Amino acid sequence: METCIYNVIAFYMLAAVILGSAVMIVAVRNIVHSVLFLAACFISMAGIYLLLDAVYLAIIQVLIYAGAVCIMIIFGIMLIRRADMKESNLFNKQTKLAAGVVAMTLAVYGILAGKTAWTDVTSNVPVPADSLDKIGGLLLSQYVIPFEVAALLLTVALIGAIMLAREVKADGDN
Amino acid sequence: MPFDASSLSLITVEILTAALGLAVLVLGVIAPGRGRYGLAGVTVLGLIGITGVAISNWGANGSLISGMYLVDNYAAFWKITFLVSAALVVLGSMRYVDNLGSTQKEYYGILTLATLGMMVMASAGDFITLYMGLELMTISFVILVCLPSTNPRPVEAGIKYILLAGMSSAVLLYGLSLIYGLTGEIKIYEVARAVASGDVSPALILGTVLLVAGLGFKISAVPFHMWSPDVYEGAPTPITAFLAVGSKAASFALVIRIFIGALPGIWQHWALVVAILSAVTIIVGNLVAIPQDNIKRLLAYSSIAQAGYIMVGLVTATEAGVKGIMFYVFLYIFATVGAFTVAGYFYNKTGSDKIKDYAGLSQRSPLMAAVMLVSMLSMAGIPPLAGFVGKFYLFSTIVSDYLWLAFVGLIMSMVSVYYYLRVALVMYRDEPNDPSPIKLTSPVAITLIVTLVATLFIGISPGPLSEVINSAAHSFFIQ
Amino acid sequence: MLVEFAMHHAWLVPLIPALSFLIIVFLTRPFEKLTAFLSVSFMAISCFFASLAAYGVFNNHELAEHPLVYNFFNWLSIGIPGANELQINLGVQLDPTSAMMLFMVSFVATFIQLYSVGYMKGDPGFSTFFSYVSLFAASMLLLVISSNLLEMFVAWEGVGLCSYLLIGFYSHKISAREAAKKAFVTCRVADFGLLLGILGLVITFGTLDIMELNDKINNFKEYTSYGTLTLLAVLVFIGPIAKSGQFPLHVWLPDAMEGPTPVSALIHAATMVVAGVYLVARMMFLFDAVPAAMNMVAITGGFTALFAALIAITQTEIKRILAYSTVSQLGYMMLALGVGSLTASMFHMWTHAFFKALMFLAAGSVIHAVHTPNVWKMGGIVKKMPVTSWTFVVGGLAISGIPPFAGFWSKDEILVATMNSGHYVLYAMGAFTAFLTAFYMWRLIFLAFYGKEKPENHPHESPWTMCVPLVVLAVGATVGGFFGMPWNNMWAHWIFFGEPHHAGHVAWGAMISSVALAVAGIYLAYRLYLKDTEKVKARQLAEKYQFWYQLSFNKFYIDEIFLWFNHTVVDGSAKLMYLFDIYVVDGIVNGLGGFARLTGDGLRVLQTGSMQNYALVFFLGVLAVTILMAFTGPSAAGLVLGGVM
Amino acid sequence: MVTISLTHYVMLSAILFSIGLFGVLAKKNAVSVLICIELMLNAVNINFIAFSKYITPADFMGQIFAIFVITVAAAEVGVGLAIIIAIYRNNLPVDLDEIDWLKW
Amino acid sequence: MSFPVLPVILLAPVAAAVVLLFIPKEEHRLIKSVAALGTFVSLFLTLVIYFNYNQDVGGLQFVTQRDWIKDLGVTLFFAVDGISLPMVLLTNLIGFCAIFASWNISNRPREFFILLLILITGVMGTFIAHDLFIFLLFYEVVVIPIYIMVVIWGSSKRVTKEYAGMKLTIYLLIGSGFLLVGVIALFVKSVGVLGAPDMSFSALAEAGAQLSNFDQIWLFALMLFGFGSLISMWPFHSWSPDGYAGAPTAVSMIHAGVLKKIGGYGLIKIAVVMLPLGAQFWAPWMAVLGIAGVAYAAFGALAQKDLKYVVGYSSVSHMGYVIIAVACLDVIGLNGAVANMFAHGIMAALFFSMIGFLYEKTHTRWMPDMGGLGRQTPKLAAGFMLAALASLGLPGLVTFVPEFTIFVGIFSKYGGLAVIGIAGIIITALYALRAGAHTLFGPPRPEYDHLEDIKGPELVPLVVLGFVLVVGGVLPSLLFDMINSGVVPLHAEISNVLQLGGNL
Repeated sequence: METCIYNVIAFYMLAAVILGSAVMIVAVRNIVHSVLFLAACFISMAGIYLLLDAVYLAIIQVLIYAGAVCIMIIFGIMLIRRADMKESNLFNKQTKLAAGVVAMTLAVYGILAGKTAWTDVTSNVPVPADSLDKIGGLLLSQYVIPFEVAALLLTVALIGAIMLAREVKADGDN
Repeated sequence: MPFDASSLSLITVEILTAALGLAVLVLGVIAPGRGRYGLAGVTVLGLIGITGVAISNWGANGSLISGMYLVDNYAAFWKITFLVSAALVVLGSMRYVDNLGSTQKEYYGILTLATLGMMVMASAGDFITLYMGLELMTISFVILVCLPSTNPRPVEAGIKYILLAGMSSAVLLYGLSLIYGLTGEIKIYEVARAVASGDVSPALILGTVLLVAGLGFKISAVPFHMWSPDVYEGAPTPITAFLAVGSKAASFALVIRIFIGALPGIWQHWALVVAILSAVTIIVGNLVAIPQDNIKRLLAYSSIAQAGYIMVGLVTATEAGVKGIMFYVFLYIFATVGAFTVAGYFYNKTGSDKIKDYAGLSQRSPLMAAVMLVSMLSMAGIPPLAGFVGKFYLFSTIVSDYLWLAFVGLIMSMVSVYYYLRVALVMYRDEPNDPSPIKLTSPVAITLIVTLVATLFIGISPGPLSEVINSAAHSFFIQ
Repeated sequence: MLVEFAMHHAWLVPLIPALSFLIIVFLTRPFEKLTAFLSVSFMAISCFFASLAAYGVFNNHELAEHPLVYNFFNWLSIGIPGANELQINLGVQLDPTSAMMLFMVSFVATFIQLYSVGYMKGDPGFSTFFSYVSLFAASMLLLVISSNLLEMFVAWEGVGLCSYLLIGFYSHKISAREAAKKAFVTCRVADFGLLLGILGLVITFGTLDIMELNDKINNFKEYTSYGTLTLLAVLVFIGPIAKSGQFPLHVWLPDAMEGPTPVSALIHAATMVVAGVYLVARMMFLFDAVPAAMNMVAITGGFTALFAALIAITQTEIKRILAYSTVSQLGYMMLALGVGSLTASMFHMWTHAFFKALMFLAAGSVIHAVHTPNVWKMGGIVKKMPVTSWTFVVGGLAISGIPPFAGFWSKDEILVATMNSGHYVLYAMGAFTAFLTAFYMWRLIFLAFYGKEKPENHPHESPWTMCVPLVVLAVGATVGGFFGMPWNNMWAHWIFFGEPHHAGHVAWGAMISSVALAVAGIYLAYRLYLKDTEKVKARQLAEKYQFWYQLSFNKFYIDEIFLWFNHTVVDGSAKLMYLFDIYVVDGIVNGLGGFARLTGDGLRVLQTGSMQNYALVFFLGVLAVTILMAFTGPSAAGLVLGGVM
Repeated sequence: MVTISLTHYVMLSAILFSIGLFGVLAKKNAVSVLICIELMLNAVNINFIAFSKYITPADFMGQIFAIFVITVAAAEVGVGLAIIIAIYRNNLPVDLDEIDWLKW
Repeated sequence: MSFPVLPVILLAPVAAAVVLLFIPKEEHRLIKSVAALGTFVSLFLTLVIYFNYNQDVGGLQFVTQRDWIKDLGVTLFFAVDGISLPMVLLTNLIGFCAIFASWNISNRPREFFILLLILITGVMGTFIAHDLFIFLLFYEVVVIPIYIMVVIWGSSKRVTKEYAGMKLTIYLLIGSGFLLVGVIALFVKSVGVLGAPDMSFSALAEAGAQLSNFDQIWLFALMLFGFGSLISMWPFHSWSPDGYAGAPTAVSMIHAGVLKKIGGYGLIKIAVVMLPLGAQFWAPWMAVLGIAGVAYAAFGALAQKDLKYVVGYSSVSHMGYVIIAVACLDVIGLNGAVANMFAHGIMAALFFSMIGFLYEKTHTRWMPDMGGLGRQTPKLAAGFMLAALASLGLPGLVTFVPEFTIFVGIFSKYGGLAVIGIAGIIITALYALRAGAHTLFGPPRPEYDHLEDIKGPELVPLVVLGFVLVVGGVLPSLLFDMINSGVVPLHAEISNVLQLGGNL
């Protein structure tokens, strides 16, 4: 366990940023601002992964989430071309009710998760250094079936997205 | 350990399905304008071929990659069920898809890949493969639900489905992560060992709850069922059929794998919860179906009620329970596909889903009316049809210690006869407003006859089917 | 030898009319001539057999002690032989009483059928009439010879059915339909009591065979207590109360006059109504063992006699007067049985059959001729219809008890028996009824047959087929009495219960007083109705005792009471039950259905359509499941609670 | 709190999950709901990686699971946006409250 | 007999139904004759086995048995014994007459007769099957054809025919729902007791007897609810008057004539034999409910104005006698119960067929505006009168002796109740005669003058059922010896369990 103080400070700072930006995503009224906060949140999460010695994942997090996903959402928003972005991200009718439910859920989960004595299950074997090629090897040996399924999943998602979003030509050649 | 080629033979069925899916996608692009009808033919033949392959290597038990992917009789049975239902749905919906317009090219491809997703779910040995199969199926269904994207109804159903599915998969993942966190394992049978040995920590309770919620969403158990009536009504009818049949069956395969496979250790915790959920599902499913006037919505609620009956098999977590579930799902498939094909074809011809427009169907097309009646009564559990035997198996598992559930189940299934008979009343008694007979195209006729014969045959002589399922259920428990 | 055959095959007697019924119904329905001939001839054959059997029984005396009993058909056997087993087989029991009844019924029935050939000529339902009458004869004869209480009950109901069909014969008249229904239902009410009695007997004594019952009841101590035996006796007696028109349940008999007159003659005078008396006679040993029941029989009999006579004196229709007189004579017979003298009762039944049948047939001819039953509209018929009138007068003499005629001997026997048995009050009632009988009978005769003719009706003598039976019955009415004259009382030797009647001792006092009463009655009738032609005196008397006159004329309002009871209590509670059924029981069922539909609608509205509501419900579900799982699992509760604290 | 233990990460992930959940339940705009679902999935990722570090450091089960979750999340966003565009093109309102034709 | 006679009897009507499928819709006469032929074959064969069933051996005869579902221990077990053979005969008799009673059905006769034949087979199946699963199969297969027939060919007088059909169906199904729970529970417990799963009556009876007293009581309660609702026991009778009034003649004939008897038959052969201690516990309750049914329905019938309702309520009242007879649990009582079921079946069928013809001719069943038909249609009047007299239990007709036997049976065990029951015969006489008299006697109405009497095929119900009515009344031993041979061994089985007091 990192005993030195820097990690502790780093964790708390990153946690603060993550939670702050998450709250801002929900709270802010303009959809574009919330996407920006989303990007911020993803990046700080990458930091957390570094703390947890998941180097490869941190890189992927930044690349895919912060990069691709946020940009894609921005494109989506632009395509929809709402007149004024100001009022684009409002709360709906059941906000108070939702807040209540979420608070209760959080309370229950907090208690249940908190109560569990995680510590005694923890083993303190250090994480092997060369995680990148180890993960790569595992992906193609141990987890080959999920890997292939993921590939198919992405293909389907790709084709589906195109099918749904493309401009229907006037004549519609059916 | 590295992936050895010899055991490749175990997953031939999956590979073939993937190949078929991709081939159909490619063909769709290459084939000239009119050639598109061939696609349906190719898909159906492909599916039937793969079913043959699946049946042929029935006995080949074994597990790939040290438990990551279990190919046992249990999974084989489920794969055959998915392939049969996929073939029936495609066969029954050929004409329906024609007027879906240009998107028809990718329809069959994605549908086949959805079937692949189900198969992966059925024989997944660990949480990751399980999740990937689930997501592949869900995403492909989301896309299929939104066809034809020019019509607002399916799209509305699509948005609802994807957002709720996304949320439920997040919940499911959270549960999986907690269980992984507690046990340090992601292979189902190792988790079972860990849970059995370790004591019950609150996080495990939380994890189980989240699993119940995530999977409850998929099999449309009551508190989590809200999405299914809207999506069933919005989606195009063949897809609704496939949703009600394929997705629900696959989710049950998964539910058995997780609850009876991974969490038998804490059986006494979740047994009563599942019993109560199943009772509530049966009651709500049947009661809300009574005032419905749209045939697809009525069938949606009745399929929720059927999910309630199937959950009864989970309660005792014994081999008899698993057998009951598999038996009931198998006959449920034929009944639902039959009913939805009739609804789909009727929509195709008359463009309406309202029950009152079904007036005098028995005179316009006796076969459609007969199939609709037989399927509905089988769901209600009227004897000569399969439903009765299925319910007998299911309720005989829980009669000894959850008697109240047996009462709820049986009384509610008799109440369900009320709204089924109301449809029969309209079909048989009223005079049709336009008496022109509805001519059935051959593929639809074949589907209807297959479902009719299957429901009657299983009802009258359930012997052979129950033998097969016995061996399948038995293989589930030996690992 | 033929006699032996007749005695040992007595079941042929009822079988022959039954055969004629079947033949008529299925074969000879359309040919009236053939039906009439067939029915009368079959009846004659069965009467011949009956007389042979009666003669056979009459000859050997020991039959009175232990009658000839044999079974001819095993009707029913249920249960484990030995254990609680119900064994019923149809049998014949021939003893003097049943032999006498056998002969009397078949004899009267034959002549009445002959009479009705003429009477019913031209009626569309001619062959149906004859089929009903032969069915009636068959069931009556079966009742007479039956050795088993259940067999008797079956015949009893069969007779009831035939009386229903025959009373309701003119079915196009609403009054006939109502009378028939009234007759059947009243008998049915009584059969309820009889059935209870039979059931009680079969359960306490295990058998329904009359002979076996006789032995078992003689030492009934080991089977049941005295109380239950009285109850059984009373229950059995309820049956005859309706069948023989005793006091409370006599209401149907006068209305039964709606049927054709031969029916009234055959059924409501000679045979059916007597069945009740016959049953009590048959079960004499049961009543004998229970003095309380005997007294009840006697009192009912006496009271009915007086009661009916009081009503008869004011009636205006000829058939109603005769009907009430029948009720009164039946009261006499029951009285005789009540005081323990089987001989007197049977003798009176024998004589009554003749003269009452005669009078009914004669009345029938009169109505046939004059087309109105009202006595006041008739007059001076004796000139135009000599045979009918004279035979009627003979009947009148017999019934009012003028010495040479049959009625005198049998009524006298009864009065003597009542006197000997010490029931003085009943004797007084009996005597006064004798006076009233004479009065109303001769009132009828003077009004109908004598006095001046009414111009509008021109009676004519009825054809020979109707006159011959009248003459034969008249002869019977006169000669019938000689069997039982106190001097050489052949009848007493023949039919008796307990020790034979000590012949030879003649109670002159009772005889003379009864003749005097009869003559006084006739004289009063003469004074009131023949002498002063305008009947002024009669009308004055009627106004003076207006209240009593109305009371008697309206039959003491018993009918109205029954109608009221039937209408309000029975129909009222029926409507109440039906409404209860519709609104409560059905209400609950429909309520449940409605409730299910209501909840269905309620839950349906929850489906608001907005995706986020679904998500909200989803997570509420998750919360509920968490709580459910946390608190219902076996060990989890402690864990979580522990955790939370 | 001297050292960072597993409980902190679980707490962090739970809070993030709840914020994401609140966003899903409360936001009117479909895109923001999509974003919040992404948040929930990321919360799960934190959980996985934390468990992978603390509980099974030897083999990267958690991390591999996280990788797959990321791929699925990406696919989901893609399809989600496509559907939102399809909704827009069918000139249905993008606000989730108004999309309620399919009901009862 | 090696030749499998029972399956032939069972499947003859189905074969006829299949043949009907291929006959064009217009051939009304051909359709009816094929249907009649189908039922005649099974009637003839039933008579054959009725007369060479040797009664001294008793027990199950003409057995055909084949394995059906191994893991539930279900065998296709067709056999007949002293109690079920009369019921099969009753079914065939009424089935045969029902075909002729609906001779002038005009709209869609083909579907009508196909459904009717399926109905007859279903009902017959319950009496032949000696395996609980197959019994349940046939028990519920009957419900849907009845619904469709009521809904299409029914008549809506006081309540619409849809309501009547739906009420009939749902009521009986919920009853059978409870029964199903009871049966499953019994089956599961019997597997525990016997070891191997076996669904045949004898095996389940053996297992049932060994169940604990408490189990037997609540299991019997469930079965009582199921069978009670079918035999229209008092609180669960409200479906039967509406159901019969709504149903077409043939359906109400078969329903009142036979379907109700499945309830009674099931009560005796299944509930009482398999759960004797339960039966002993519930017997007083059944007696009270039975008698309540008798009095209640008799009064109900009295208040009716519609002929079909009168017969509907009267059938509830007669079934009340059966229930109290079963509640005596002794030989005479059970004998009386089975015999009364047979007798009432014949009577109800004749009554409904006559009312059916009357309705076809005068288009009304409302008593106040009928009258004087005796003259215009004598044969119909004779049949009607015969049925009315039979319903009031006139000696000499088949209904008297069973009723008398029941009275003997119940009088010894439930004295007080029996008196009310026997008082019922007065009320029955009242409403039966009122029904008979109001329609047949009284002044003939001019508007009915044109009616022609029933002739040709329409006479068959009157002749056949009338013959059985009279012969059964005059020679009751024909019926009772057969029933006795069935009841005595059954009673022996129950009594030795009751003596043992069952092992708690």
